[in-house]
Amino acid sequence: MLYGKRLRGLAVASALVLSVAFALAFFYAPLDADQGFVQKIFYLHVPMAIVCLGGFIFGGICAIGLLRTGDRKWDLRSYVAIHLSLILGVGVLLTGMIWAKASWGSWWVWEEPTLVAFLVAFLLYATYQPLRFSIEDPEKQARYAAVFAVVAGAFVPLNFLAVRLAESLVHPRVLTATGGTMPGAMRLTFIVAVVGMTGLFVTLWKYEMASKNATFRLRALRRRLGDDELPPARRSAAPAAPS
Amino acid sequence: MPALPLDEAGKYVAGAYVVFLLLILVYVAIMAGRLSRLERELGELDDAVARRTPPSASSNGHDPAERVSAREGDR
Amino acid sequence: MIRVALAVLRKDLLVELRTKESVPAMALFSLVTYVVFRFGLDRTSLEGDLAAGVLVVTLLFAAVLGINRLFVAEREQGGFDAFLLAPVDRSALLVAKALALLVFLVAVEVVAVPAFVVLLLGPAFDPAALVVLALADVGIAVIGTLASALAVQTRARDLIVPLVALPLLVPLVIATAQGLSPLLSEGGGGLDAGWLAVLGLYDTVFVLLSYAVFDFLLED
Amino acid sequence: MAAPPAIELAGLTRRYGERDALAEVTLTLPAGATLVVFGPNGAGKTTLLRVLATLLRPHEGAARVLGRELPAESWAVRGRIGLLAHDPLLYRDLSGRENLRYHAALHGAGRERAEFLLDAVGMDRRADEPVRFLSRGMVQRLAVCRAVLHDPDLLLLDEPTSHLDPAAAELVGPLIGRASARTRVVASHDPAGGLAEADLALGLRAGRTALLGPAAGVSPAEVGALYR
Repeated sequence: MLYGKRLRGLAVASALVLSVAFALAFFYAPLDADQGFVQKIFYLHVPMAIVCLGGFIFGGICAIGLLRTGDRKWDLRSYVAIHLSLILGVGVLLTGMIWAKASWGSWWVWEEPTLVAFLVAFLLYATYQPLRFSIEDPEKQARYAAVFAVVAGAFVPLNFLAVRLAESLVHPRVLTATGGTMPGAMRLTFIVAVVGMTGLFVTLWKYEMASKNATFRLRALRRRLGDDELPPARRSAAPAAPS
Repeated sequence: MPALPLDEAGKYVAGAYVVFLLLILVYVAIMAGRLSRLERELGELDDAVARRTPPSASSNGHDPAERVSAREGDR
Repeated sequence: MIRVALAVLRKDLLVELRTKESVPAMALFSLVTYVVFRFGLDRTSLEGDLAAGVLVVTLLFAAVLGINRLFVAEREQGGFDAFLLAPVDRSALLVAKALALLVFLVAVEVVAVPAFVVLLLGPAFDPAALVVLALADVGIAVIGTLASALAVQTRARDLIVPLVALPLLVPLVIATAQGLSPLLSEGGGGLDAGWLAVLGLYDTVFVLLSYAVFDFLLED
Repeated sequence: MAAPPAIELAGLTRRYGERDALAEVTLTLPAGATLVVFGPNGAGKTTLLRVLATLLRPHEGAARVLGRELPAESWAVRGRIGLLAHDPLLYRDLSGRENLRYHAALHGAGRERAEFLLDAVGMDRRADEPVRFLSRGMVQRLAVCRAVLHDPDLLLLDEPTSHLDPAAAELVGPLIGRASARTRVVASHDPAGGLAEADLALGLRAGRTALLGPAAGVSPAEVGALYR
């Protein structure tokens, strides 16, 4: 098991990059001419949203791996990615609401297509865990979850396209300008923040994978030792040990 | 839309970053809980192994292989 | 495959004809929903985007009733096993079920759309709206079949179906409502080709996607 | 040239979660022979039949059915297997005739075959009543028709005569009994009757092989011991 050292390196690097990104956001990037200081939320909210959606899509790609090979390690990878993306998704929605309140004066703005599309995707993925939980057979659970992950992964870009089309009349400025017309200093800060957030996601993903694998191995060990008091596996949304 | 003055905007910006921080902290706390459960189970496993090889067996020099063959002789 | 799909479709329509489990309930549900909207919105007549929204949402929720039941007979009466034992292409079941759901939806709309026109719609009904509805029905049928197949093996089928299907249908609702709204307005515009294209594209993508993943929902 | 064995299992294992529903079953059944499977409820009889029917995939070990490897070549044996499970696999709201016609369409069999079978099991008079109005024995007779509709090479029977009176059992005999001259796997709870019409006997207990040998060399008492 080589988790230890590489994971530590990754964790330190991500923390560093993320700190640098936030430092850049506050001390280097210029004040936005239009929104002023509030725009600093952008360097947190948007990278988080991008990484969250990337995680959903990564989960879908891993799910394809399960459907192609039948190897349950892909199910675990897909599950952990979607699980973490859901957690990040909560952060995206909360910071998005705070930003909406600060810049438009209300906690929710239906005219903002990206935020609305994000909410729809988040609500879809929120069904992922209940779906898993209500299927008992681990193999079936893995396969059905994978089908869900593939469909939902394909849905994410479609959904953004459709919602944006619908709201194309009402166009707020900075939120949609993810890259296009940003001045160089802002863009640099934004890119560093995306890199840092990606690092954070990968770190947590590896950490969670290591933790799940350790639990499986412990359980397998208990079974090998013929532990009669081994409690039956708790029914859960998380994948069971691949056998 | 007018830009909010700094003191007003600062509240919101701080709020957003605190949300992020809290999210990470809660996640770490949950993972810590899971880790301690893992550790507890590992401890139980340790005990189970210790019970299986009683200290007396190792102190009076019984070879585990001997015990196996003795048991097989019973059949 | 088409021969098998038609055999399954014939069987499904026959079962529905015998049991009358889905279509009458869906149609009745739509009528009740109109009454609820009448008082919920406190309007006696609707037009434009409000009319489009009420019609789409009503049909959508009626569809969820049908989607819930789509695979229940297969699961509870061994239809899945019987189908899997036969030397046939598994995708035929997807095609048959989507067609069956489409037939159910059209049958419901034969009642629900005229009822909407009579009960709630202010302006005259533009028949071009039927084109938009037809494209929406195809999308609902395909996504509904997928959601139903996904949910039927779970213990919480009635919950999973709407939770999976409704978010997947949001883009379709947007396009349908936007496409219908000018057609249900007083002297409003005509058919918007843009929204029809969005609907058609969305339908196509989900037809392909369902076709790709459906087999995995049948194994074991 | 000798036909390949109808069924060859080597270390066949199927799990349900962490539990073995079927563990390391190894046997060979020649074509045309009958295997009888005994075992208390939950011993793995149904799981074995479902694996052989390609409805469940083996988790470990090799399974060849009618000369084809499962699950890789499952497609090649579907349509050559007739499964008569506990569940009749018939739609309750359709009539027997409609059910059989539906299955005939799935299997590419003709309608005449359905009529012939309805006649053979004495159900032609009540073939137009919805299945849910029929008694369990009549449903079982229809299920027999369904299982042999496509003239399968291998029959998988789960307590085939459990709901049938002696007269009905006699009617279905030529279709699914020894006289059908098909390879058969029969799950049974009747030691004497099961052994009498089998060539090979398998006893399962908690998924494991507890008894395996030529049926002639197994006494009903040995089978009875499985249930204790």
